[in-house]
Amino acid sequence: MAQLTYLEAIREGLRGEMRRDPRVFVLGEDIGVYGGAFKITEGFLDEFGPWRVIDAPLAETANVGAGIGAAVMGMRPVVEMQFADFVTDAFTQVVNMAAKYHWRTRMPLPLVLRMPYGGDVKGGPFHSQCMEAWFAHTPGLKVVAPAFAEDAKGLLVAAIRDPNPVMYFEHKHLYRFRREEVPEGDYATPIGRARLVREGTALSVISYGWMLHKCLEAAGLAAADGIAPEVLDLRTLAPLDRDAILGSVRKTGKALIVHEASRTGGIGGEIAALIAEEAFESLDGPVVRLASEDSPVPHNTGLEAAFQPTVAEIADAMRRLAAY
Amino acid sequence: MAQLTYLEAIREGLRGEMRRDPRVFVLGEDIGVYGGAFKITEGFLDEFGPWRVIDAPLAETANVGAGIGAAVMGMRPVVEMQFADFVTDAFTQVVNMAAKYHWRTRMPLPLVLRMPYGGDVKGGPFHSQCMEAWFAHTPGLKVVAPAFAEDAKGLLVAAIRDPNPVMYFEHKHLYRFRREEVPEGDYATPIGRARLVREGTALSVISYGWMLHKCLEAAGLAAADGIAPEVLDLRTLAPLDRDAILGSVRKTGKALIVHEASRTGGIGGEIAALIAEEAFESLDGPVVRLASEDSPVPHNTGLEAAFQPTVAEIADAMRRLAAY
Amino acid sequence: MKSKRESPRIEERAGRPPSDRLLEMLYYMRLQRAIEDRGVKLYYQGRIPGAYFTGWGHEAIAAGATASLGPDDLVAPMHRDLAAYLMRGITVGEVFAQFLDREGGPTRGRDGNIHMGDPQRGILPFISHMAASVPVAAGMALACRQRGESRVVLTFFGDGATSTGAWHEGVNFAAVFRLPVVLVLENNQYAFSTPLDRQTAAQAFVDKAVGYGIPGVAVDGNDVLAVHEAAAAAVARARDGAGPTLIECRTLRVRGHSEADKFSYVPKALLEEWAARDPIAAFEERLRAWGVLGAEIDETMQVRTAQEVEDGLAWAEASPEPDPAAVADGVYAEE
Amino acid sequence: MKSKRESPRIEERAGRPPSDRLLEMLYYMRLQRAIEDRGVKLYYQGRIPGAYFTGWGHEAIAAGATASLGPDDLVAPMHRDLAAYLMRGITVGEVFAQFLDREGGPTRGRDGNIHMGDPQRGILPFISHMAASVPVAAGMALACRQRGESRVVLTFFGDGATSTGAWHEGVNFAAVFRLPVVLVLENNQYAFSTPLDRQTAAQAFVDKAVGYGIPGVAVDGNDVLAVHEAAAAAVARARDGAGPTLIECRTLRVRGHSEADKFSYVPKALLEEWAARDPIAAFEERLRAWGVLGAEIDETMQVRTAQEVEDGLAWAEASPEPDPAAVADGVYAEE
Ligand SMILES: Cc1ncc(C[n+]2csc(CCOP(=O)(O)OP(=O)(O)O)c2C)c(N)n1
Ligand SMILES: Cc1ncc(C[n+]2csc(CCOP(=O)(O)OP(=O)(O)O)c2C)c(N)n1
Ligand SMILES: [Mg+2]
Ligand SMILES: [Mg+2]
Repeated sequence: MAQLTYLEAIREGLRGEMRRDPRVFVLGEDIGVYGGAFKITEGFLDEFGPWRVIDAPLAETANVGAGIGAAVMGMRPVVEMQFADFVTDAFTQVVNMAAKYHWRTRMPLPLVLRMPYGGDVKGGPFHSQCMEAWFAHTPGLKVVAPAFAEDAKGLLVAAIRDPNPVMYFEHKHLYRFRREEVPEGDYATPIGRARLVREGTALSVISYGWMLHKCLEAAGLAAADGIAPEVLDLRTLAPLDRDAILGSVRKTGKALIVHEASRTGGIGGEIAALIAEEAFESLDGPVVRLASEDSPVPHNTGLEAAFQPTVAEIADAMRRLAAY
Repeated sequence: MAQLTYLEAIREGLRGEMRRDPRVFVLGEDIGVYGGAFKITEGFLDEFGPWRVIDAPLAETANVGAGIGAAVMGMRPVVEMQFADFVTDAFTQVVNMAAKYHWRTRMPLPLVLRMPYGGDVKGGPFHSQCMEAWFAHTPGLKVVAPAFAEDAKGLLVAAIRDPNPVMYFEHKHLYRFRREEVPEGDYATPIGRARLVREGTALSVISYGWMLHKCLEAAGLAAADGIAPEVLDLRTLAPLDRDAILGSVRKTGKALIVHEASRTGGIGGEIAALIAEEAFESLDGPVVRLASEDSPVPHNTGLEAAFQPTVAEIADAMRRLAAY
Repeated sequence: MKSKRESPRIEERAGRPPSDRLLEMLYYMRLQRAIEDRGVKLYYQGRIPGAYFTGWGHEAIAAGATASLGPDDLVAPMHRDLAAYLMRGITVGEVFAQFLDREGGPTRGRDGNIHMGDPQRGILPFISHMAASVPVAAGMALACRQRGESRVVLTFFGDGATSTGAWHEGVNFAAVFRLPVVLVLENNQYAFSTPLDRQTAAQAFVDKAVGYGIPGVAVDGNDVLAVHEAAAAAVARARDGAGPTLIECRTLRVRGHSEADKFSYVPKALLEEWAARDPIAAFEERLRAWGVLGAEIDETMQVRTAQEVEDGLAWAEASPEPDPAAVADGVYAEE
Repeated sequence: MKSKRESPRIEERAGRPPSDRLLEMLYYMRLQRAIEDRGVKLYYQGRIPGAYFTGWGHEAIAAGATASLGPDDLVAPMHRDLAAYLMRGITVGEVFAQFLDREGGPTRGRDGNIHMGDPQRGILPFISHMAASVPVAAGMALACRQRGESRVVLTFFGDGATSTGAWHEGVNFAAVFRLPVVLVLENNQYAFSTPLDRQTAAQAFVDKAVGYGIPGVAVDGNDVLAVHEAAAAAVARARDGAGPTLIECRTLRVRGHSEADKFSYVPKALLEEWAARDPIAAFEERLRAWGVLGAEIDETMQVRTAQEVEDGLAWAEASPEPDPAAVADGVYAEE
């Protein structure tokens, strides 16, 4: 076990796959000489050379399209969006070219898009967005969003080995959040499986990414009041781990869903709908969602704090739902 | 009252606004000389001239961006996507430039995007998509999707007069579906208000667009078995008419949500979540969703029929839920 | 539009391609025409679901350019290039099965008309979004470059497609990395109903090449040998590592955009001018003059073409409808 | 990169702009520099949240081009053009309030750093997605054209931005409709860490103009009068209905992409070469030589500039933080 940050875990997973498999390469803006806006690929250019670490033009459609073309030819490209927000410039390539490729041809399309996303980096409306729900509503794409360094490495490895296009959402706030135990060497975290992070009986708290950590903190506060929340880290958003979600809710009878993306139309709706349809008979209370406001992400620190669910709000929701 | 098709109602609403307000103009591919791929703007070029009926290059980012720029200057552009599917080429302009404009500037952005969407036109995966959920998850956009000719006209008029960007989803299958009564002259259907199409007590059926008509047909079948479904036409998908949805479900205690978009991540999730959170105490049964498969839209007629919810499936779901 | 450099007329040309290559090009031009004519009949019989597009008059571009490729090269064609699909191994039966939405088509009824391809045969299936194949073609070439393979990617697009951001980004990417891509513009003077002056204010599309730092050449798109010569040079250049070339092939779309389009917006005189310049008839005449297309060879080829069409259609009709129970299958590849 | 047509050096020029215009340009160049220098201090004091960008060395482009506009004209600037915002009416106080995320900034703390603007003062606020303003600028010009107003839209973008589809589609749209748009490329030789050879294989960006059928001119971006002359000609041309012009202004980004960037990837020699060509110092020297910038005027201007910066900062510091309770407000305009 090594003590790594989430960022270092991503780097280690990526470098490990590039060493293991010559078909794996990275392409993106400022990822070579500069080592990436967040320095994830620092040192890669020297180790792997300019044809496996490709400094690309400022052109997301070209860069994603080129990744798709290389994947068509059997390579295993990892294309970096400098910020997830810029994927909107490549939307056709992602949702129409890549997502529908296997369905039309029955051939694999092993493409990974690295999506640095989320707030609390004073990025404002164009450098903080959480748009995972767009892609979870696009059949043919897989969507992962690790919360822990161990999964950040394991899910990236799994994404690279997956024969389908995978949207890998890496949370910028978690990059240097803290050091965690990360297994050495070569392992993959299975895509499509949630992780039970905290066992409990009072209610099921379902989250992912940065908010998962807020949920754990809130669970600690609730526990102090004698409430035992169960906390589930989804890890994968498409396909959802239906069994884990339903299993937990059938056990606790209550569900609190928390995400950073704006509330309306977010993944939380899909999860709540799943519960309301498949676990209805086990429900002892309303399915509650906490999410960010239905607005763009504000730049001002005070506004952004008000924009997102806080630990206190999450803890209150736990108390209210437990008491229901 | 005139007897018009849905297509004629759109044309009448658009022409009426262009006659009423010189700031209103249309821009898109093949909409002038040709009158539009679906002939909605037939005759407009002769009546309004080339600076109000603009045959544009094959360039959705340019066309939507130009619409935004004109709206910034106080014009009221209506930009046509030849098929809604092609909006992915303009995604940045829609979700980042247009959607966030008022929030950043406090100035209006009166832009309408006409989105011919949906299946049953043998269009296959790139000419049949239902992507309304992407935009309903984008704060700053309004999303409407009329099912009836009267609303097709009234909602287009309302969208043109609205100071915000409005995604106007017009269903291709409904264009020539049938003739309906459409009020003459100048009226607007309020954005954000659902329409109770059929009163009932057994369950609330919530739908929109083409599927709404399938739901009405299915309700007829269910009624023959003595079941009285209530059918709600959402008409607007963002903002949702929470009161109408919750009011109906609180009355009937049961909800069936039907849409043509793929199930996972669709608007149905948001509606089910709303119900499971706000109407939980009134629920006498699971919140059921019927939607298309989680796959691209197939071209083959038999495959597409299997892809979408059928009237029989909807009627069965009504019976099962009523009997629950 | 005035062309930057008209390619020399055939008579002035020293050498010319070997006879078998000449006949191969003619054969595929005729085969595209024969399949599409049959397709039009089927369409008007209501047997082809959805829209039906032909490359009527564009056969010289597809055949002339594709004939310049080697066995391991790759293509990313569009919707007027049936000959390109055929020359790279799609069978006539598969084409009709695709038209008829049958299981035997390359997309097995999932997608329609000419939205097909087969990566295993080196043919990228295009999507409807115009020019979306261009950056993907660049990526295919990138993979060849990364692996040190000397393969070339030939891609086709229309005049309207040049207005898209995808086209610009894809061409620029290929140019920046000097990738082995050959860019064939099928300038048929219309994008659906939209004339050239609504796509560009440039004197000629070929003028765009300089802005990407690549060579550009304009040729008569109805002269299969002019197209072939330009493509062969571009392919050689790409294979040498010198990067992409833009080839503007000028023609006219002498039918509707799709068979549903009555194209009354195209001036009669323009239609007559180009109808008189049918690429197949012109090539046949030339081959006869050269003694390459003797009566017997001609006869045999025509019989074969007709037979292929009938056999292919029969094969397609025998192909089953896709199984509705399998509608949700194949969205994801299994590990 | 060799330029297509270097603009004539000032000495050779017959006339020159009137002295008050010359001093106005100098004033705004100095004001941009003074604000940004103060901003850098604030940034290193940790008082500016998020990223901080400067237009250090780009002042001649913003000031020279913007000075060519009339009162009713419009601008769509980017992130190195502070002088353009100032010349079109954004106050120094508003700029600092924007930097400090205060309610008094044009985005009232919603967006940060130079992501600002004010449509009521004819300034389009840019979004982060590079070149997304270009098609919007075309649309603003379209509205002017539709209403028969003789207004011109001036838009700025970087060398990296030219690689985007948005840039291509926007420039092409403006060219096709001959819209009154002036396209100013700030070629500062880098896009973040990415050098020019990764953005284009063209000899010069100005070569792209011909592909859109518009004139292109390349000028020394550190020579404010060269920029101004080219922009004035392009504005006049646009106002006459002759359509857009591409102006490539060549400079170097002599600081980091943002203040967080140590830009070790830029060769020292290149930095020194351009540091020696500071646009403000060069302009001052010239104006002194012409006797336009006497000691007294100079002194007064410097005092005024310094005062404006201190007053503006004080105003911004007095501006309240946005009210967190209002976080969800203003997403939609009310009917
Ligand atoms: C991005 C996009 N927008 C609109 C369309 C609708 N459409 C299909 S073909 C076509 C015209 C294409 O013209 P061109 O590129 O010149 O090819 P041609 O059909 O003339 O061969 C249009 C507008 C599309 N397919 N893709
Ligand atoms: C579409 C898009 N992709 C990536 C980025 C991240 N990014 C911000 S500025 C920048 C470099 C811009 O370079 P250039 O256009 O030359 O302008 P400069 O900063 O050099 O003035 C990049 C890559 C972005 N803002 N937009
Ligand atoms: Mg064309
Ligand atoms: Mg630059």
